[in-house]
Amino acid sequence: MEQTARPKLIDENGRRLDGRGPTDLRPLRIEVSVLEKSDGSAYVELGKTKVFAAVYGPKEAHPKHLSLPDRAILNCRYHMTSFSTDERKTLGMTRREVELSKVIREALESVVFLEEFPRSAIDVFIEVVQADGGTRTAGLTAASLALADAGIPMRELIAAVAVGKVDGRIVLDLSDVEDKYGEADMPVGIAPRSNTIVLLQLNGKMTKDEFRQGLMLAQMGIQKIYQAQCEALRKKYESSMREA
Amino acid sequence: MEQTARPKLIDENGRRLDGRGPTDLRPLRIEVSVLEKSDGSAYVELGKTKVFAAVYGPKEAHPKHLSLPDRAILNCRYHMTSFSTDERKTLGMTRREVELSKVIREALESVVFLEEFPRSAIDVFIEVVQADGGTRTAGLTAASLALADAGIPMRELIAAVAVGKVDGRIVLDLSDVEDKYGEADMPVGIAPRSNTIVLLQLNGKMTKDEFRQGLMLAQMGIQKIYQAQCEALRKKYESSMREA
Amino acid sequence: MEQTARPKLIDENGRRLDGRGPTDLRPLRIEVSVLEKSDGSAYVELGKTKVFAAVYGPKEAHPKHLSLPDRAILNCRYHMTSFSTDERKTLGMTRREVELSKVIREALESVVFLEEFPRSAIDVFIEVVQADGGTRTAGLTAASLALADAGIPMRELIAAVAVGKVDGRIVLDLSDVEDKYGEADMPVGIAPRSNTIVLLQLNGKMTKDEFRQGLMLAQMGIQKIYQAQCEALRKKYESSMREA
Amino acid sequence: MSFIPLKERSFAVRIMNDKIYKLLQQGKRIDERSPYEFRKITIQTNVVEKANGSALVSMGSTRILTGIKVELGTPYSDRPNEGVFSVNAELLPLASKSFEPGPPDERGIELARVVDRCVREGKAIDLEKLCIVPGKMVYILYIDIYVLDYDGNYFDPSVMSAMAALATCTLPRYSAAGERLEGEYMRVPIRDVPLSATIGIIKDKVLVDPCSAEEGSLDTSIVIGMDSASNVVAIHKNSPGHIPLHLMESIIDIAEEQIGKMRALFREVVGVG
Amino acid sequence: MSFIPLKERSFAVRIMNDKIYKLLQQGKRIDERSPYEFRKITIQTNVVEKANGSALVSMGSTRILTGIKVELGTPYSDRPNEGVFSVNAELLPLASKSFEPGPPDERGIELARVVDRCVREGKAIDLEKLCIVPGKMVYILYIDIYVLDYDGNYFDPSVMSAMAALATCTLPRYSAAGERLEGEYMRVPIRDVPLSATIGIIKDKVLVDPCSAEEGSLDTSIVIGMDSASNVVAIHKNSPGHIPLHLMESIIDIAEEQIGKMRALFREVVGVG
Amino acid sequence: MSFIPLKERSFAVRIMNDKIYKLLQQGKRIDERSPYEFRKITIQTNVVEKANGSALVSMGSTRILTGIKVELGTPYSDRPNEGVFSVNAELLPLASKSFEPGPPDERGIELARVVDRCVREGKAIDLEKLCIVPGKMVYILYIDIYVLDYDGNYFDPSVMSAMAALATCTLPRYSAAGERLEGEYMRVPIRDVPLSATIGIIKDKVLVDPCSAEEGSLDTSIVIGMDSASNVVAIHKNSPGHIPLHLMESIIDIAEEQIGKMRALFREVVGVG
Repeated sequence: MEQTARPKLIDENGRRLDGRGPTDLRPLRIEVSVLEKSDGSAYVELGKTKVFAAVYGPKEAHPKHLSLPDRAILNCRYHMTSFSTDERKTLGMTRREVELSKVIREALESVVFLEEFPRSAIDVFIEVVQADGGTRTAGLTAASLALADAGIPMRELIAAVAVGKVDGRIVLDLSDVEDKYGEADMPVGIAPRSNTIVLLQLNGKMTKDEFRQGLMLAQMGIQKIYQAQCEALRKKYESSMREA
Repeated sequence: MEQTARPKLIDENGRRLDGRGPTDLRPLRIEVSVLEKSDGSAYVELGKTKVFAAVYGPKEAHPKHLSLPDRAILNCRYHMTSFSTDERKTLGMTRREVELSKVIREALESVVFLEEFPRSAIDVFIEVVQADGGTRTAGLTAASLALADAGIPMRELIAAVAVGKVDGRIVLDLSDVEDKYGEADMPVGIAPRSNTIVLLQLNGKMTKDEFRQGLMLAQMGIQKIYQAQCEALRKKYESSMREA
Repeated sequence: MEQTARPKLIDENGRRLDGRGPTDLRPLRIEVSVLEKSDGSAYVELGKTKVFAAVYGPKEAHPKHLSLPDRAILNCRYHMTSFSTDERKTLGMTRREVELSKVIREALESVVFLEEFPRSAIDVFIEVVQADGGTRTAGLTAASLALADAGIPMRELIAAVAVGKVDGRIVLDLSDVEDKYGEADMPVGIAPRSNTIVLLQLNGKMTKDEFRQGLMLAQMGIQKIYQAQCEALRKKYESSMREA
Repeated sequence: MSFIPLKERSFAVRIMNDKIYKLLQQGKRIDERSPYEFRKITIQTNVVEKANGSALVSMGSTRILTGIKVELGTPYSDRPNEGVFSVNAELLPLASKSFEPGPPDERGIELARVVDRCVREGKAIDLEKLCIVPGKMVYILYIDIYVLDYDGNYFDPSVMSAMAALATCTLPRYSAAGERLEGEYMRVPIRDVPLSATIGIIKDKVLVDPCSAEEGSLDTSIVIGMDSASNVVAIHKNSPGHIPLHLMESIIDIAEEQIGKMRALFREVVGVG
Repeated sequence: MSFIPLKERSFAVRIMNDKIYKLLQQGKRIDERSPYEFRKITIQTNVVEKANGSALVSMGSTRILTGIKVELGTPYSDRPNEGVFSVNAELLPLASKSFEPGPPDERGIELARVVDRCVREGKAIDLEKLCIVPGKMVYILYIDIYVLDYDGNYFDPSVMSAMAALATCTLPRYSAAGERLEGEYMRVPIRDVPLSATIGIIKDKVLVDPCSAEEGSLDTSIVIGMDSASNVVAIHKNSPGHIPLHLMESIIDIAEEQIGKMRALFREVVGVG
Repeated sequence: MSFIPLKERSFAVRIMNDKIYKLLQQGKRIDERSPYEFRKITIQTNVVEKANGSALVSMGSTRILTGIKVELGTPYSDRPNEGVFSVNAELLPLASKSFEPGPPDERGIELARVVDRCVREGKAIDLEKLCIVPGKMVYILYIDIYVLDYDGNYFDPSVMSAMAALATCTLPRYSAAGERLEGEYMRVPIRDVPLSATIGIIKDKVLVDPCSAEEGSLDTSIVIGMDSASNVVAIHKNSPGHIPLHLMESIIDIAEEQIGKMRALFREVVGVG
């Protein structure tokens, strides 16, 4: 890797490198029931970011001494393929993947009715096939759908997106290069019906005012993602209706 | 390590580097009950290849959730000492050792009456003291004897040997240098009484016809090894008779 | 690191590098009940050597198949912070730390009434904050106090110190530089009331006579440490009396 | 240590075994295939832009994603004129409830090594063309295989997916002095396209490409790898059980026929083979 | 894989939850603090002579020891003019019965990464001044954090302890040619002192610096890192549960106020900040 | 973390304990040895041709195989004129039902470190003669010990087997410029042959070389290493329990006597010592 000059990320017309305006999402594709063998699954593509999620359970918790008498445990693994990133990722879990598994698991825990399945386990697996920014939020969006697809009872869905500060502007849905050379990256996961935050992180520097702007922009993006989620679920139920 | 010129492996008279003809086994030595503390053990020496096997069990399976309600589990570890090979082998299990543990375990499973010991475990340990070609087949030969020595009920013994293609000829019982510079190495494990294959691998290139020849040659070699196995068991029972 | 000339460790007046005579201990500080959340704890400072010990238990043994039907198990971990030594210590347990965990655990086992807590576990954690020689003996001294502080019934306390051979002389309480450049290091752990050895190692070369001298010198040092231990416990009980 | 994995042996399983065998005797299978008919194969290449090469191969519901990343490095000292490749495989826990998260277990290692054997012994890559500066600088190809969805037989689609990713893999070019030639790219030099066929055996019957419902009922199974000249380049008996010696020749013949059909399909989609 | 840790949900716990919430409604807490009042903080620096820098920080009964070891190494190829630092954290089993011996679990990794984020994004260190020979030789700072005693909220005292150790850390000096200047030392060049405040949320109530008795009763909690200009430099929601969107602004305001008070204290003891 | 291994404490064991102690009071042992009599020792060298040196040592039914592999490498920077050796030990699961497969546990690590201590502190090897190019190129000796069969006391035969493998180990020769001298070989330069004696203690009684039936009944035990001049070079109390201080001198005397007898035997078979 050579030392790279920091590219100009937003041009004089307010266009980003990929032609988007500051408040545009990248092209979004959402599908559910994409994997045969899992109890529920989903695929989320946001620009070049491509993520699968699969759910197994509720099932017997294993080993038993980790099971809980009053509710299910929720296991979550966020993982990236070795070729998903510019530089080859080492096999095995990086510290970043461990952290993201935790924050995603905690976001999901907030909306699943775990109390309905004492002593059981629900496994959520997220696989990032290509990472071009916003993988944790795409992963959370997909995982929430996979849980719904598996028929796990939930208070509500979660939709998530990253916002950030790039060339001094608050923008929606950072790409990898914007994350790398931008000033701040803020992934946000929201439960839209209750209007509550279930995942929130910030990496970078923002004034309090920029933070407030960013949070508002995230809510806007999340509305769009949430609609796409609902649409994907509706399509699936219609097609399964048709089959029946 | 420098780049080495490929040696001539078979001379104009059809003699191999160690003086053998194409269908000759190396000097073979087989002993059973060679280790004091195990329930059964065996030692197999084939030329410079030297292998111990030991069996513990049937015994309580551990941890319990891996035990099976209707039969014993069979555990198997194929392992090499660090000084068994030309280059020092790293401590810990290599991927090759993991693979060979699996194929040997599966071969042994085929002949042991596991159903007679539900919820139990039988452990098979193979230690390669020196590796000069044919260690997995020598290990399987030794492990099968160690099981018999431990009094574990078996449908029949297993005998195993490698054949291969060297300087264009199909030969029996490859040495390390023949494996390294030859065209193909094919380890074969056979249950001689039922005339069935329990282990079969091929690494290299053979025509279909060469494959057929190789398999026939392996059967021939295996007959000799099987007789030596029976002889070793007979000797042991005679000596234990004499003691009693 | 450059090649270092071996320093002169004892001067013509019999003074050591830090001004001590051969039979002097370094300044000693002992405190008990220093950590809030453990069931018992202690801190030992001997010169620049600084060690914490904490005890949890008796508690349920985990996993259960490691528990013993007739007594408690005692777990022990001797661990050093990465910045405790001159060169940064790697994170994770070194082979040295594994060995010292074992010898300290075995010393402690000798004096704890484990039979009083069948099927339970007692955990002892030793953390070396700074290592300037004699960390295993300081750790054992602290661990023994932490057990007492936790109210675990013991036959008696253990006190420990290292002796060694430096510039041809038998000296008490080796510092790091004396251990590194000296001829021998001998850590000794003694149960003073029964006058028995519970930990003994030697690293280096001593004649039989020097060994005998060293063992006597260790007993002398241990008497002082033992008194400081008793004093620390007395202070703690007095202060808890006063509070009550 | 290798140990027997849990496998259902209930009454229901035995009924399934009987059914599968009876169908086979009539030349039929539970999913309406004939015994020597592999499932529908789809091959998509260049599915991951950040990889130098990639392919997604489905064989029925079994789906394999392979990606290749290229780095530069030094050659092995005993092969100073050759590039290097290494194969890794992960049985993702997304793909089956029988796969666990964590480092590859013996099945993942076995899969990687069988694919490696096919590629290496089948002389798929002209490794000498992957040498940039002899003894100093060569291409290193990391071929990483992920099982995304598992409905039996991950061997054959994995070999195929590795080959499809290799055949479409793009490398940055370097001068003989080891300087990067900006904007110039080359393909991985492919010499042959080895493929594999997995054969299942039940008593005296043989079938190809077992799905997971069938795998539980097989007596045993074996993977056969062949190059384009129908040389056998890899064999790997991959489960416990006996193969009657007299069946081996027909097993090889069946594998040859299957691989021929797969090769035609591969050539059609990928353009080589 | 991340999994839900055991957490008591007994009847006794529910009583505690009620009590804590009722007290909060009256502006009180179980340890007699007010909602926006952190526990007593003590900062000791240079506590480990063998470390280049070290600090022991207590926040109530929670005690954090940070030590820094300095080595020389090569810079990252994309940042040839900058020194390097890495943060590690261990939740020592001495500190709590809920901490296990062994390599850091997800909580230890999370702690290290949150501290790293505060230091890095808060631009605490002038990394260019840690470069000795560009592209060749830079200082590498290993910032290792040990939780010695754990009574809740290890984030804020860890950030503070890392900053105190950094601000008092001593480096051997080198010439521009990379030669050791015997007997010469320099300080780590500090540009800013980012600090953090952990905020707990129960229903519509908010409190700062939860102790461990409170942690079990929180709906959720969040760590906010800020630099000396009150820029937000790190956010990390660190437990399950919901934060009503309308609370976020006041959470940031409360964090700003707390961090301001902590900064005054830090400056008083350490002399910078 | 070190934890108490399972150890039988049944009624049968207590009867055995009594029996062993009563026999000892009469100067006898369960296997008909006298208290200060080690078991039959056999030493075979050069048992593994692919190793540079190797030895198989039996002490009764306990059997230890040591092999040495030699590589070239750089010396430690603080000892630029010395070769390097490292000792590893594995308690193979073949050897005893109490040994598990996997990386060495604390017993394997302890064994390796005790052998290392005897060899290093006993100055067994003239490390300066293992330097080829000062500061640049030295011999590195990997001394790897495998316990093949375990009937108690693996320490003494392991030290002996390491020394026998070292004393018969062959090294390829190099010129002072670091060039391989084809066909020329040299021996590892042996300066001394440290050996060890393991002493078991039951109440006021002492025995040497405990077999595994005795090990379970010992109060404690200790390994003493000595060089040829009867200097103590290593001590390692290796199990829980008390040693009355007044017994220590006689323990050292007994060890000296045993090691003397072992040394005579070693010299007879190996030719040095």
